Amino acid sequence: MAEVLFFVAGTGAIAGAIGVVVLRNAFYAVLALVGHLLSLAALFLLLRAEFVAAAQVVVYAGAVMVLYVFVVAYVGGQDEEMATQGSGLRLAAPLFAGVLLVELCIATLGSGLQAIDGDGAPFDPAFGGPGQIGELFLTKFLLPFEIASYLLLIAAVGAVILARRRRGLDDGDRDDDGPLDIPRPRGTGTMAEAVDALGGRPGKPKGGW
Amino acid sequence: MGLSILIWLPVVSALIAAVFPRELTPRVALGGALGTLALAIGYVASFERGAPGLQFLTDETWIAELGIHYKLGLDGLNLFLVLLTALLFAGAFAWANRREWERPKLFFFQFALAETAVLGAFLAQDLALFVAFFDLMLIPFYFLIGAWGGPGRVAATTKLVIYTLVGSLLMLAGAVATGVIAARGEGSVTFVLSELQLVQLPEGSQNWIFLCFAAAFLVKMPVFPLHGWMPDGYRAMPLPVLAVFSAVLSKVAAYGFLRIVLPLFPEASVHFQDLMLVLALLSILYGSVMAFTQTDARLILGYSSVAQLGFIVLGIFALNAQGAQGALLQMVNHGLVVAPAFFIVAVLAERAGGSEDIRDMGGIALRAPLLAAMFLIVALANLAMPGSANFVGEFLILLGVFDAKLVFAIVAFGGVVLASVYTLRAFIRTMHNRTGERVESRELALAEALVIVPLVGAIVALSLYPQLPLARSEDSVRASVRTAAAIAEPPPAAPSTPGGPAAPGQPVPPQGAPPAQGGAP
Amino acid sequence: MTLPLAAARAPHIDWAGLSPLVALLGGAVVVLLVGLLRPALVRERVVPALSAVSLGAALGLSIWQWDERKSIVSGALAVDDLAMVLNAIFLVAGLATVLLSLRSPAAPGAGHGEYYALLLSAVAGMAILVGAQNTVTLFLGLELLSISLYVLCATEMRRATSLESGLKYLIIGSVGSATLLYGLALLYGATGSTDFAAMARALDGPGDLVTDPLTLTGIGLVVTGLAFKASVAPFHQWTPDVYEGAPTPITAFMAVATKAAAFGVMLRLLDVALIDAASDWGPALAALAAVTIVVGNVGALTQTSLKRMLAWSGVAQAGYLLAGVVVATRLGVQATVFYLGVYLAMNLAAFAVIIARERETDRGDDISALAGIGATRPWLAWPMTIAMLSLAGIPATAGFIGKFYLIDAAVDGGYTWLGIVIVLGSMISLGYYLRVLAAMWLSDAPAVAPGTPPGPEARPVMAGGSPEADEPSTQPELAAVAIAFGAASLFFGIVPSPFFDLARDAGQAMGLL
Amino acid sequence: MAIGWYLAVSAFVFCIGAAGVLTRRSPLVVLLCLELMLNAGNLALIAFSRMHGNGDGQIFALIVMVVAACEVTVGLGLIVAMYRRRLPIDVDRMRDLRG
Amino acid sequence: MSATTYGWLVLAFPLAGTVVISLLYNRLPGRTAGWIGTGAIAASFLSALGALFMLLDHGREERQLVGTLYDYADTVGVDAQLSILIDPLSVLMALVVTGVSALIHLYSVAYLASDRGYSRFFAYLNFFVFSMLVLVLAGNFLLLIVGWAFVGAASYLLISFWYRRATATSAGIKAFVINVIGDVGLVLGTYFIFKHTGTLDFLGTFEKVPDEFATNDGDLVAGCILLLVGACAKSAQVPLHTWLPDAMEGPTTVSALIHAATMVTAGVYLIARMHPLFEQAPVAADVGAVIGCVTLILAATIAMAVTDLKRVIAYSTMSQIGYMVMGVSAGAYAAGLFHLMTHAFFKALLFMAAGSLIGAMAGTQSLDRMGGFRRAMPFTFGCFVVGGLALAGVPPFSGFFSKDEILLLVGDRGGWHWILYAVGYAGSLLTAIYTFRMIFRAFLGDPVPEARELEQGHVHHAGTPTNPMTGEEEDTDVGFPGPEHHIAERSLPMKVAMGALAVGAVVGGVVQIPHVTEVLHDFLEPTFSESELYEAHPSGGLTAFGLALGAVVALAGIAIAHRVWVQRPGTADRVRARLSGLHRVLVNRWYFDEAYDAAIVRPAAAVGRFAQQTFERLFVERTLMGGATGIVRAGSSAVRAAQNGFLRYYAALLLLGLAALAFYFLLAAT
Repeated sequence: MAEVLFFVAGTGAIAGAIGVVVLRNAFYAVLALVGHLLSLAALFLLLRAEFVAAAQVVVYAGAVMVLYVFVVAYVGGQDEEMATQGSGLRLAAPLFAGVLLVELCIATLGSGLQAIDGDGAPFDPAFGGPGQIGELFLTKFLLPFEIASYLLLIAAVGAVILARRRRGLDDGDRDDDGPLDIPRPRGTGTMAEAVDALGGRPGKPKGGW
Repeated sequence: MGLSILIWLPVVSALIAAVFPRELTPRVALGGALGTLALAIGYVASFERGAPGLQFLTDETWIAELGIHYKLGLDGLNLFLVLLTALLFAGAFAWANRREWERPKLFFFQFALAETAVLGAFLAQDLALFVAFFDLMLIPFYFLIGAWGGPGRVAATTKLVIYTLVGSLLMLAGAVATGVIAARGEGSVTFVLSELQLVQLPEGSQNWIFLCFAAAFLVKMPVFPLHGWMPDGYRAMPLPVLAVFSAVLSKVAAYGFLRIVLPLFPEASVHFQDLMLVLALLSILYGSVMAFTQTDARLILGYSSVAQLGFIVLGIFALNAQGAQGALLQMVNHGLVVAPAFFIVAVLAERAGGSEDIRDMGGIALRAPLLAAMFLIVALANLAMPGSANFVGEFLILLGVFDAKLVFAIVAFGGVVLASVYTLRAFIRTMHNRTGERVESRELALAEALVIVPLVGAIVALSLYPQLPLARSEDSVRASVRTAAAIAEPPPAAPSTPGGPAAPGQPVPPQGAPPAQGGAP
Repeated sequence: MTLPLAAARAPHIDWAGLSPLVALLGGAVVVLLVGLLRPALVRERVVPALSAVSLGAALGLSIWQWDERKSIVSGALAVDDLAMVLNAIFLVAGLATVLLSLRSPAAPGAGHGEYYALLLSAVAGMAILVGAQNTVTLFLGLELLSISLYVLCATEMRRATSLESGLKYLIIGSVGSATLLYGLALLYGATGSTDFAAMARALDGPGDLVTDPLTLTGIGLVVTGLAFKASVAPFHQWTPDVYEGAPTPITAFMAVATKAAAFGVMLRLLDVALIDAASDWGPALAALAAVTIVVGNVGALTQTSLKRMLAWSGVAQAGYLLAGVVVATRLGVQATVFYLGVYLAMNLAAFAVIIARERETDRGDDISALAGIGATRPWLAWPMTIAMLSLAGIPATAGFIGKFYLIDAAVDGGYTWLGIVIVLGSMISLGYYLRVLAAMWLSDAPAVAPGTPPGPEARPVMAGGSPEADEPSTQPELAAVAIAFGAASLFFGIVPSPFFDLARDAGQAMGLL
Repeated sequence: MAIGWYLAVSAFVFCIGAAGVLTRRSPLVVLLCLELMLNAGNLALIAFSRMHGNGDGQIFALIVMVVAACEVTVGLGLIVAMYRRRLPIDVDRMRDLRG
Repeated sequence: MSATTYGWLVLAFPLAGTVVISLLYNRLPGRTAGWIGTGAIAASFLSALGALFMLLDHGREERQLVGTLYDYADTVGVDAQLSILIDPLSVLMALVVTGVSALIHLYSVAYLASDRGYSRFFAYLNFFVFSMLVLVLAGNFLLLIVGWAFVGAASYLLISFWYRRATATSAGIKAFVINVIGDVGLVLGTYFIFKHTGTLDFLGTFEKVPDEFATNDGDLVAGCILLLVGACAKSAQVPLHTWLPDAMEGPTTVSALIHAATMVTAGVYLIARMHPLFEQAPVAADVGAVIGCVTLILAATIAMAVTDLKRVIAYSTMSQIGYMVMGVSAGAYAAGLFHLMTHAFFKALLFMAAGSLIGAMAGTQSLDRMGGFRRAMPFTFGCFVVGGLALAGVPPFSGFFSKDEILLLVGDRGGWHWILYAVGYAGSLLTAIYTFRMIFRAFLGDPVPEARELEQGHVHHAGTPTNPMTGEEEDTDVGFPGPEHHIAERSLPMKVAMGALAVGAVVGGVVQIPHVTEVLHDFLEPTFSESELYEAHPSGGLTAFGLALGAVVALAGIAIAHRVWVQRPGTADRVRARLSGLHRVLVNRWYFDEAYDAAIVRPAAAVGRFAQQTFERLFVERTLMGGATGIVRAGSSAVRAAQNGFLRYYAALLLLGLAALAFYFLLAAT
């Protein structure tokens, strides 16, 4: 049973990955990634990482991908002509990747660890459950947990800085393509602003803008 | 402590000079240089002849972690080189006082920094300290040439500094390796020469380290075929700078062989003896031939220096007391000769309508008997006329080589003959023959005479009494070459007494002369 | 369900040890909020002041935590002298960057609050990185500093190149992080733990784990990821482009701080967790070091953009530094730390001068911007001169001592040939350092007198100056930074002992012989 | 099912992602490929975590997700900013910086 | 005062004269400088006499005294001190040198009166005497070498005294360089000897020689031959003689002093001084003898052909020195030195007379332009004839005895020395011929315009002074022969000097007449005490035969000359026409200069040109420097090409590096 599921999920993951790389239209590429993530989640389940699998589906396949879709829509997912300059590179790329793959496989499969050939540690009901995760996050990995949250904040701020529009820099023609139009003092870097900006619906310039 | 004053006095006085108004700066800086000269003379006077080891020792720990000491000391090897340095820099400062320099404060600061670095290199008794001063020497010259030099100065100075620093950096690696490898045995790293001497490095490492040091020194001298930087550099340098550069810096390199290479890497010195002798011969012959074909007065002197330094290397790598002693004396002589020679070139150029090409000169002796006499003395000294101290130097050098490697000595004599040819050619083409059309002969001006005559006087004095430096340097020289000589030709059954008739060619047995670098035990 | 909860005991948190970090992160948040206020005075004066305060506070706290040797928050973070010395380096670099950014167009471009907040979090990320005791923290710290820097690089949005550098940095950087991550994963798989200590124990333990392909490949991937951050060839190529594109103050910050962080974590990871595999990674890193030295110096040789030149020279210096890591001895650690400190001083001095000239002339960071300043602006020329000589490793400058120390370590560690390579690199490097000296001292000032810069509209975007920052005389902070660090490079070249003490403490912090 | 297989899959994904970075010109897709590489890491972590039976790997994986999200956010922000400046959304045409 | 003190005085006076004159050169009115110089030398001569008497006070055994001033270079086994050796030989030399010099100074006082470099001349001349005395009084090898080189330098200065003449300066440099070659030989020879004896002191060396060296020891022979090289260079012996004829560029008095009386005889002195070495190395001695023999005949033949008055005398000098070298090398020490002394008298006299004659010719020296001066300048003529007779070796003039004694002792050695003996007499025949060729052509025959002018009582003056060699117009300032000319008939000092020398030339022989007087032989005996050759006493028969033969040969020569140039004036041209080939060879001095030019000078110049124009540029510049920098530049461009801005390339390189690294680590894994 597990074998079947593994093969299905595994092929799904690899297929999705390949799709991401080969599909010309960015939009399809995103969808391929979603598929990849879902099958990855399945693999996580097979590895008894229920919580991670769930997070994967919700956070990744959900939120992050939505962000992607928005941006693709905003920027326009026009088909990208494949590399012209680096045509030689396009041939070399699979080669490099292949070499790397071989090396990694040798590393993992040629390893002396017996466990790799085994099915893993003996069964433990709590393993991979929210309880264990939560405990680890509150005890051993408390600091990483906090830092991670801070990291999210910084990322948001960064996104705001980058995506926010400034007078004199942006060209005016896309100024009023947003129905939402919330007057706001200049430079208030809030998450909402960031989301708007990413969503391509920036606040209309008022006052300081 | 005292020696530190000697070293740092020039740069300090230059800094003081910088606070004076522009027009006074040169005078004050000159004062500093003269003060240094006075100090140096004082040291020579109070130097205790025959006393073992270093005198006026200064030994502070500089960087404990690296075992680097700020250790200074005088002995027979560097005594007169220090005096020479102080003397020539004083002369150069005086010469520089003859004309206006733009940005004089900077100029004299750099010039003084150069003197400090050179003195430091001569006095340093710690390998790392020596390397530091040795590399530092070049920086002020980079600016002096580049900012105040003649046409093509920037290119010339870059070429010069890079080319010469290449060697120096190799030496840095070699020095570090010396310290570390020496420490392998008993733990703590040290770079103090006297302590390094006690450890014999394995021959394998000795060889490559030797090559690093040789590269540094041979380039700095320069020795054929590593003189590529020399022509452009000499052409571009401002004259007082050129005088000291040619007279003193090359000596630091030669001195380095005696102070560091021979004592620390004796096996390697013997191993590479033939190579070095061949290089020396080549530079003697090549330099002489080139000097004979040049018409630019500076380059004639430049290539003649190449030849002279060839003799010095020859003496050093005879690897016996005579050769080294002669080489040491010859260092002083060459410095004393070449500096006034460059000043005379300047004087001649002023009388030949600014041209330094000997084809534009001629007949200048006409109304300048004093100038002619000075030039004649310098020229005769330069061709090592018997009766000059230069001859004594060459006599000892060639005697040393004669005992070590007969063939090299015989070939080297060819250089002696060639020297007379190119030197007299230069003298006649400038002072004698028909007057050049743009030449108007003038006697030495007072300011010029005040610089040149004392220097020539020094030449004459040394020629009358070469024993003065020889007697003081003998012990140190013997100590410096002892190990190498012992390896080069194992001591005979009957140990010979130093100075005795049987001494030539044979190394003094260890119990002979006291250790030179021993420091105060 | 109750069982694990019952088992969960909140770890003891050593607030003292954590205090520098808290100061930084808290400072970042405060700066962010204050940045929201409207008045220009607040945004242009108070915000930088606050960031400076928080950096200073963190510095003070780090010094307060001196000679502590503990790992805090359930072994996530180490508080020892190595971490503290490196913290000091980051914080000093941060302070300098704050000063350099005062009139930079980058700060208003990003909104002042955000700009300084990102700067602070970058510093925090570095502190976490070098303190990290387990791979998770390590990875997070790395990302924290990277992401902040990605954004900071792009903040000077007037310039397309700024954005370009940001994106290039982000993409290549992410490849690097992914590689690092995979390597960490493999190591985790091999050793079954994320703690450095536990990893070391596992490798030391029974079985030939040290020579297991899994372990070694993991090490290879990890080394790649870190070497990337340290811009070691052949993973260096982002460096020149990003350095040139980024706002110059940020370039300065990256040049000194990022490098220090990368080498700090290398020391900790390689010389603690993976020390038993030293015989394997040693030669590889040595080879990388040699390549890096050659490539860096050779690349810098013909540059006319000072930022690019310093970027390449930074690559070369990374090679020198790597030599200290390779030997995996205490001497090596000390030499590396020492040189990192030296490197901070000389680079900041140089960058301060470059920034000053960027704003005074219309030549941007081109070398011609320095023409003849020896006569016109001695107070900028001297620090630059000292910095260049120090980078070239001329005696009487800190650079000489640092290089001496590194070669010492290399020879002592049995890598004599690497010492020779360092020397050869220095020879090549003279080629471009001397060019700068020549431009400053040996060539005359250009026709356009640098006292009177043309108006902002006449200025090309490259120059990136903003009108209000144009009067040369009104940039005391730049001159101050330049002179301060130039003086430092000179002082520690003559009296290096205090630095040596720091380095020794840092070296003893790690259990090396 | 042996852990080795999962590792093989993750290796595959990692290399595919790398190949994508080398081949694709649209920064958007390049970001996707980076996601792939990170996820490969995640899979490896989870697999090892299962192998050793301790949770560290899963924690690491979660952290990696956060990091991935952050990188994506900033990356997309950069792309948007460039788009606003009418700069080409194409890594091959970002060549002002070189030499 | 002791003998050595006198010795130091001998040195001190000329030196003082040099210093005083050169310091006050522009404050000395009129002829003061000349008088100072002459006085200094005269004083020096008196001191030499003092030394002589002091020496004679000592017993025969203690007649070798060493006086040391201070350690000159006493280090690392070298024991060079500033010491002089006073013994009969050095005293004799000192007497000859100072005596002749004093007279020549006196002559010069008047002769150079109008030269603008008057005081410079006397400074040089005094310096030369000083150097020469250092040479002869030196107590060790180093000091000997010093004197050896000093006289070379002084002769250089005096040869190119008229430094506006390119001919003069080039002659000077030629002389100097060849002398330096001699110095080199001397130094190397010293090394060979010092290597064994370990001392530079003469007496110390001579003591050690017998025990240190076997007869004909390799090193010793080499050393002696090298000493001979020195001697040849200084004494203008074949093959290092080419400088001497050119040296006639100098003022005539210089030729008289340096290139006739004193310096050129230094080689003879050297061999005599080194006789213990040479007697230990007979091979070297024989070489010396042969060289002398070759030289005497070669020079004599050339003297037959050249027409420049001074050069004829110069070649005769070479030839005479050939006799001396042959003599001292063959062991005829006293005889050689005897000839040295007499030669100094009559050769100086000849030069002075020639100078006076040249003065009358307003600088012209070519015999072809002279003639019939007998009536115009009787005194000069008289002196010339006296000198000529002495040179030709006509009894009872001094030259007759000295030359015959040399040949006598050489012949007495027997064996192959008979060849030298024969050649010697052939040479004396030629000597007589060319000497009187000069006299007849210059003084007899019908007077040339200059002579007539002089008979009207007015010395000829050239309108525009020209260089007699090249004919180019003089650059008339310092450094050219002054505008006026002086002849003996008109100036007392010249007359006195020439008169004194004439007396010497006539009666000089009395000090050493076979079986009559042995003054010189006995006096020199202490120096040569340990030499067995010295005591050789040839049989009376041989002596008588030699004297007779000498007289006959000399007179025959004179007769031939008279017949050819006086009775049948055309004969010379006919002979020349018949032997044109030989004549060309002789006029071209056996092509020595050409040979050296082709063998040494040209190749050296070519090498120099190659080094400067090709080698320096191609090797030193391009290869050594360009090569290194080129590699670096190439690398630089390569690296910058790789930095092409393509993001994906960067990523590719990154992955490549990663793959390589991983590969290495996989290899490292078991």
